[in-house]
This record gives sequence, C-alpha cells and structure tokens, in this order.
Amino acid sequence: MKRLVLTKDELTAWVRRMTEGVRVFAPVAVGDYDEFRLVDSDQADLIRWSYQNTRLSPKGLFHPQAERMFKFSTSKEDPEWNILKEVPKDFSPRVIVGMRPCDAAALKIMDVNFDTPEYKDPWWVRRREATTIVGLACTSPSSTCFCTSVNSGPFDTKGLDVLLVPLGDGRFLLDVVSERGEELCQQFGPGGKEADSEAIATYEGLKKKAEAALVPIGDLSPLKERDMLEFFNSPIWDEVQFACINCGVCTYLCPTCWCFDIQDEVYESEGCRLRLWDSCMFPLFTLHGSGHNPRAEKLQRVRQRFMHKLKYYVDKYGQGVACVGCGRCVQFCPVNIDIREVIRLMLVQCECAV
Amino acid sequence: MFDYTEKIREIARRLLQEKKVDGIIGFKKGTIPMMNQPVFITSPDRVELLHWDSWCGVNLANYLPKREGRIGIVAKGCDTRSIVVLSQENQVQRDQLYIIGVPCRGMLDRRKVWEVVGSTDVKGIEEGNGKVRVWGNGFDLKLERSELLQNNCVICVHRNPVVFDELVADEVEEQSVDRYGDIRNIEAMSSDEKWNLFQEIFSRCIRCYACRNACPFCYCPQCFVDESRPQWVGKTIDRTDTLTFHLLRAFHMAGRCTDCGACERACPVGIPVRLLTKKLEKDVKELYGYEAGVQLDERPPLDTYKPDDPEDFIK
Amino acid sequence: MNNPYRPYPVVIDDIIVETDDKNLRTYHLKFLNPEDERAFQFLPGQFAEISVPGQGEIPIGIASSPTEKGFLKFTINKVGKVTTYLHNARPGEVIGVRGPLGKPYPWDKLEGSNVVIIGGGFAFTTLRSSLVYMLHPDNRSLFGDITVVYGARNPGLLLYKDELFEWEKRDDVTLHITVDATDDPNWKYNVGFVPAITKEKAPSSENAYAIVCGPPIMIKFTLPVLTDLGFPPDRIITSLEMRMKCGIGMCGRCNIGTEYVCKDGPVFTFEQLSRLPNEY
Amino acid sequence: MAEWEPKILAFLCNWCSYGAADLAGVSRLKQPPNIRIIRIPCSGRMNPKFILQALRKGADGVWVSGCHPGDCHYIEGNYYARRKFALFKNLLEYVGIEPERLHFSWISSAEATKFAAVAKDVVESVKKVGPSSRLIKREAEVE
Repeated sequence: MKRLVLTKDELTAWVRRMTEGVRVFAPVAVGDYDEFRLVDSDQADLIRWSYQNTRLSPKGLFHPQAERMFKFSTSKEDPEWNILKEVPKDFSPRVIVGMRPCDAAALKIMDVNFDTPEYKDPWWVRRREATTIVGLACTSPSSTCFCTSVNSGPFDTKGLDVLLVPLGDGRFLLDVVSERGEELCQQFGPGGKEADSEAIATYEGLKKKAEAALVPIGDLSPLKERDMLEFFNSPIWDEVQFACINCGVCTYLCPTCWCFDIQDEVYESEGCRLRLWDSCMFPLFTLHGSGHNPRAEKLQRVRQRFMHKLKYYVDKYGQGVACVGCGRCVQFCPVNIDIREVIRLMLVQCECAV
Repeated sequence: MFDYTEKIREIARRLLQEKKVDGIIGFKKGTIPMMNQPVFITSPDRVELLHWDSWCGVNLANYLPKREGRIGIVAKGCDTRSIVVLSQENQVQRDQLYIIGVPCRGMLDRRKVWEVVGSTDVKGIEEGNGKVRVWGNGFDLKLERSELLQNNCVICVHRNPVVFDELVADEVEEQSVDRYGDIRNIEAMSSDEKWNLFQEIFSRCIRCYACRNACPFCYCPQCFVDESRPQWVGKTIDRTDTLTFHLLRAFHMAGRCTDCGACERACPVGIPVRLLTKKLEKDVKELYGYEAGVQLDERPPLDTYKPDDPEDFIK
Repeated sequence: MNNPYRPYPVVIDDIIVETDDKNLRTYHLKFLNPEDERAFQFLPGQFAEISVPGQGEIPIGIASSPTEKGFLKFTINKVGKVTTYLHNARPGEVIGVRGPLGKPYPWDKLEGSNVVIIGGGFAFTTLRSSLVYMLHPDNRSLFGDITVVYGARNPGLLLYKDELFEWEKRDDVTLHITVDATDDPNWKYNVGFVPAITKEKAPSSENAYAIVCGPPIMIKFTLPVLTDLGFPPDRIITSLEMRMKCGIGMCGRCNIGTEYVCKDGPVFTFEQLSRLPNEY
Repeated sequence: MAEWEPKILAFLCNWCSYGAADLAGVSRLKQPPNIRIIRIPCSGRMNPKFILQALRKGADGVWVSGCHPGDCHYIEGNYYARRKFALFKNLLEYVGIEPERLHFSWISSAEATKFAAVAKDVVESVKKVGPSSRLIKREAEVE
C-alpha cells in the first residue's frame, strides 16, 4: 500500500480536514501528562506528536472507565417500569490519531475477550467498527518499554490502519497498512508526496534503531509450554506479592486489562445500569454472597493478575501473552512491582525445573 | 549522608543471626530509577538486598498490621509516627517490633524531577553533596536536592524517629516551618472558589484507591466504598462520587495522619490528596492541641474528649 | 446488534416460600413477550442472571425444566442486596432475566447412562430441573436407572417437598431423602449426612454418571465415597458457584485458571477441575 | 410560582431533641414544615457518612441535635460526637459546602421553645443560600 511523506504542517492540515468530517481523538497535554481527547479543528496543532505514553492507555476510548449501559424508570406508574433501554450513544465514524503501536496491539488482545463467536459486546464491537486508527511509531522508546519481547514493537502495525513515522527532520512518513487506512486516505486526502527511497531508508533505519534500543526480556515460549499448575504453585509468588498494596494502578493504567463491574444506580424515579472498570486487585472482585472468597489473600490476587496475562490468556487463546510492553505498570506501580521481573522469575523457575 | 544502606544491612544481619526477629521489612533497590521496592528479608544471607536512598518514600508501617511474629522494620520519622498510631489502635504491638530508625533529610519526588527534565523517562540518577544528577535521552542535569523534596518532606517537623530500638545514624536537625500556609489560603476562599478548586483537583481521580491502600491506617476489613447496604458512595468517576470518596477517606485520617505523603506519592495522576488530610491535621491541632503519632500512651483525639472542647458552632 | 446484557422483561407470577426459615423462596417468572420465551432455549444445568433494575443482577441456576412451559422457576436464598429486594417483592412486579447462560449438564453423555444425583441443601435447584427433565414421559426412556440422594439439615429446609414425596413413591426413580437430624417422630425417611447415606445406598457406578451439587463440605466428603463406588473423576460432575457480573465470559472475575465459570462452566467434571488451580 | 422551600434532614437524639420536637408539636409551637426527622439513639451514633448521604440524596440542609454536654443518656456520647462534628463541619466547608447548610445544636427534651426557635433559624439559614447543588448524586456524567 502507499507510503507518503508529509511535513508537519501537512500532517496538521490533514488532521484538521478529518475533524471537519468525523470525530477525531488525539493525544494532547492535560496538566502534566498526555491524554487522548476529542479535538476540533482549532486544536489540531495542539496534538503532541512526540509524547512518550499517555498516562492512561487509550483503552478508555473503547471501554470507558464508566459507561452507562441501560436506563430505566423506577416509577410503578410508568408503563415501561423496570424495562431496560439501551442508552443512545454516538457510534459515528471516528479516527484516533497518534496511538502508539503497543496500545493498538492491546486492542487486538482485547478483541478476543469482547468479540467472541458466542457473544459480542455491543459497545466494544460498535466502537471498534466505527474507528480508524492512525498510529504513531515510537522512534525513542522509554527505558520501561519492552514491546519487542511481547509480540509487538515500536513500529508494530498489527492494530493500526495507518502508521505515522516521525523521520526526525520534522517530516513524517505515512504508511497505509490496511484497507481501512486506504479508505481514510481516500476520504481525506493526506497531501504530501510519494515517499522516495531515501525516506524509506530513513524509516527502516529508525525502526532498526528503535527496536535495538529495547532490552529483551528473554524467550517467552516456556510460558506456553509449561503446565499452568507448575506456575500457579510456584514459590515465586510469595516474593512477588510482598510489596503489593492491592491498589488498582496497574490494572487501570494497563492497556490490556478489561475487567469490569456492573452497577445499578437510582436517581429518584429513574435509574441507570453502569459498567465500570474493576480490578482483580480488589478483594470485592471475587467475594461471594456467602462471604467465601476464592481470592481472599493478596498473594492470590497478585498471582491472578500475572497468571492471567502471562499464562491463562496464552493457554486459552493461543495468541501469546496479554501484555504489550507499554511499561505503564512498571513506571507507576507505587511499590515498584515490575512485570519484567515477574516474567524473568517465571522463566527462571522454568529453567530450574528442566 | 545517605550511606545508611551498609548500616541497615549490618543491623539486619545481626538481628536475623541472633534470631531477635523473624524478618526485616526494608527496601530493596528498585528496577527503575527513583523507585525502590519494599521487601521482607527473613534470612541473613539475603540482607545484601537491603538498600536505602532518597527514594524510600513508601511508608513501611503499611506492611505491619496483621503480620505475625517479631518484625524488624526500617523506619523514617513519619513511619515511626505511623507505628505509634498503629500501636495506639492495637494494630501492632510495640514489643513485637524492632524499629531500625532512620533519621531522614526528606525523600525526593520523582514528579518534580520529571517536571524539571521535561520527561518521565529518566535513565539514571545519582546524588551527593546536596546535588542530584539526573540523565536521560537528551538531558544530563545537576539539580538542587532541596528543590526535589516531596511536598510533605519540605514541611516535615519530625525527621527523626519518635520511637526506635536503634538508629542507623545520628539524629538530624529538625526544621521549624509553617505547615499550613496552603491550607490557610484555601480557608480564606469563598465557598464557590473552594468548591471549584476541589472539583478541579479531584476531576482526574480514576478511583484506583492507591491513596487509600498506600496508607498504613487503611486496614478496615471492609472499606466503606465496598459497602452496598446502604451504598455510601457510587463507584463511578462522577465528580460527586469521587469527592465523596476522598472526603470520607480523609475524614477517617482525622487525628491519625502523620503526613508521611505515601498517599500523594502513590497517586498515578498526581492529585494533591494531602490538601484534605492536612486540613484535618491543622484543625485537630488547633482545636484539641494534638499531634498524631508522637506519644505512645496518648489516646487518639477522636477516641477521647475534654468537657470544655470548643463548641461555638453548636447552637 | 443483539445485546447480551439486555434482560428479557419478566413478571413475577408466583412466590412460594420453600423452607421453614423462610430464607428460600421459589419464584415463577413469566415472560412479558412470547418471542422472548421462544428465544430462551435452555437445558438443565444452565443458569440465568436475574436482573432487578436499580438493585443489580444475580446468577441463579434455573430450577424449572425445559419440559415445563410457560414459566421459569428460580429458587433464591436471601443473602445480599438483590435477593433481599426479591424477598420483599410481590407477584406482579416486573424484573428481568438474562440467559440462558453457561453450559448445561452433559446431556449427550448422560443419555443412555445411569444417572446418580446427589444434592445437599439449596443446591438442589438445577438438580430438580434435571430430574423433572429426565422423568418427563418423552425423555424417561433415554436414561437408565435414576438414583437421587438429597439431604438438608432438617426436614424444614428441604426444597420442593411436595414433589420430593411424590417422586419418592415412583418406581422409575430411586429417591433417598435424608436430613442431618430431626426431632420429628413421624419422619419416615433417612437420617444422616449425604456422604454417609450415599455410602449406605451405594448406587452402582456401572455405566453411570454422578452429578453432585451441594455445600463444599458435603462435596468434599462425598467425593471419596463415589471414588470407592468406582466412579472415575470424569464421570463425577458438579456445578460451581462464583461471583459473577456479565455471565458471558467478559467481565473477568469468575475464572478458575483459564476457565470462566460463567461461560465455560458452571458445570465441570472433577477430572477437569483437577487440572485447574484450586481457587474456587 | 410558590416560593422555594428547602428540604432539611434532622438527625435528633432519641433522649432529648427528639422529645423536644415532640413537645414542640404537642405544645402547638409554630415551626417551619421543612424538616424531616430521623431519630437516632444518641448524637454519638452520628456518622459523617449520614451527613454526606443526606446531601447526596438532595437535602438542602442537615441538622444534628443531641443532649447538652453532661446530659448524655450514655454519659459521654455527645462529647465524642462534638469532636467529630467540629472536624467534619470544617472539612465540608473547606471543600466548598456552604456553612449555612450544616447545623448542630444541643436541645434537651424540655426545651420545646428552643427546638422551635432553632428549627426556624436552621430553615432561614438554609433559605439564604438557596437550593443545594453540591454533592448531589445525579446520573453520572459519563459515556
């Protein structure tokens, strides 16, 4: 598919044209960190083309932290009393500009959960269908990043429709990587010129350099090969869990954590059923009505989080680990529990077992 | 100044070898710059893991409640005050603890470093003579240590442990500072201004409960946020719910908070949650002359009263 | 798009107090729309989310049999917010039902086999469904011998008493009713814990499957009895409970290792469970 | 349009202020109709959660009343309550809840006149700041 080179002004102008036809979400600075926000044509030049990671992953654009599912009347006089009605939402076409490849790869990981042969989560599926993703390659990954170790990479295009690569001289290479990306470029012409061999060589060079900057964790295939119970019963969890304070930082910042809660709220005579992010770190997550809790202990909850990402998901779907190496949990865990260390411990334990 | 690591290891080794304690709660060096990890050392051959530097802001007293056996704990001034409070509340028994006291010149705040260097990707940091050198992609700077202190450390008045079994070094000089300047500024605002300020402050909250869980005093078997009959606070990120959560959380800290800063440090989105706890601290001090975690044999201020407590607000 | 979170509206048609302590009530629910009833095709062993707008949802095993038309039946213990609300509800109230959810008992395997049903306390709901289903004239010939051991702490806590005593009289099913203890001098059935009565009655394991549902302590002591009787782990079937929200394998809380109890279960054999983490 | 009337939730101690309310009624003392009463066993039973819940559910004002210091049926419940009230009232005002919405009083069961007077005072005070808009739990402003 086609590859173009755009100047920054051309890129901004392209995004501005999009804002006039569809909803556009892009990374902008909010206080002291970056966040994906809806941008209008006046804000196109506020887009941060060199941000590291948004503090919160863009998963919230597809799976919002709090989302109204249904509304209902609680008044017995209402003929539609207690009948749940879907809350109307805007599922019109939209473009997310500037998503990092890891965050886009995370959406693919979550598709497996929300878009299944048996059930389709309507909100997830409709938002995914409505969205075209223009990614932004990572030319200088952070020291907490490890995407290349977990089936992704700084230039990974698997979750993307278009990849933008900052060429380092103020220009961007635009790489159309899907049909959908093609359609976007037809609907909103990006301008620019055809990428010449020099630009493509620069792109290849930047990609190699970025990949080389990422420290590999090691060969993760033992995670797949060894038996679930060997990992589950391993002594490593005692050490891993000690520092954990069971907050929800890792799960809420994680681009692949999808767990949610469903809560009803009533406001006088009407009510709302909401879906809210939840976390396997919280004891309430698994507490039975009887008072029994299968994961009552911190160790069990910590183990669940890592086992889910690194073993259960691997075994259940055969698509590798449910981690894209964005490094948010590494950076923001208040007590420095580092998933890279946990992976290493799991791998070392495997080696010992051999 | 921060050559406490060797001394801590030495004490820990001795305590474990002499079987004075079953384990030591301390820090091990973090996997990334400006972070360290709480660790529990139970064997003398593992004491080399113990580490101390300016990034030990986690309050280790948080790991004490419900822990069995004789425990050694590395504790800064604020941590020891937390131990005092936990002891008043019967969550720990002083005689089961061996407190390795750390006179503290203040912990550093990585947010301040990020702000100065303009990036959250710091590749390395080192410290000496009141200066901090920090480097990463495209920067290598020398900063004043005093400029990087955690906000609570800037106004700390108990840098030295208030209870301990052993100190790792000589006591440091205590500072004399005005702790409540920012609180008074807010108090002077109109209701509307105050409301708008706090609406803005808490609008970024993601309800991860890191502030709650980083606190040594949040040990209730069930938190009010998890109560459903009745439900006191909604679980959404609606501003009313978020403020309700923060108000009740802060109120539960009244007369207990030692301003260790663990809550603010843990917040992934940088909410200054201490603005609420410090207000309560100020009121407790002004109304009841009480300072949390200083005297082992005192009763917490909400667990006692004086017949002539101020009541001019009561009709 | 079909929204799997949207419950079918149903009306509470009847409420029956099952036990002397009044903590268990059986609800007969009728679909408001006939097409919803047609869409709700289930087999015994499946469950549904009962949805009370404003209160929440609860996963409850379906106690009626697909052979019983015109209503769904759920027996509900008073435990939390939703169940307490339901215990105070009256016939005529509109609520919702979402389902059927989860996998049923393995009827393809049970057909042609002898079936031993072992139940304790209020875990008899989907077992009742199964029993009614198998005893239906259209189905009875598909199964071999049917043996049931059902116990409760005392006679007042047995579910579906009228039906039980009727079944007990039939000759196409062997029913052993038991209670842990009773001071009723006229009690004419067994006295003893379920594992002990199972051992005493010793149902044959030949060409047989056992379905065991009950409190964990009952299951714990019944398993060795069944093993001694010659039931292999892949022929001992149970149904698990977990805290659930979505019921469709998405919200993430009810997993045991790789398996979501709501979607991949709630029915498991002990052979399957032996390969999963012991976290339920 | 009729003048707006505030809704005020009063938490009254069973042993004193509740009796005073009763006596005020029996004595036919004139008092405003804006107050809904919840009887509590002692002002020491008051939990700050109750006050927040009242505000969240839309009360325009909250009034807590107990026995005079020294007269607590449980000897010292109101002494403990007094400290909690002071701190919580200050905290709510600090985040921008108008001080006119929160009221505390000591009223013995004999003080029917005081009850009526304070009730009037509370209603007037809340009226001054108008309908409550802060901390009311409404449909969440989320997706």
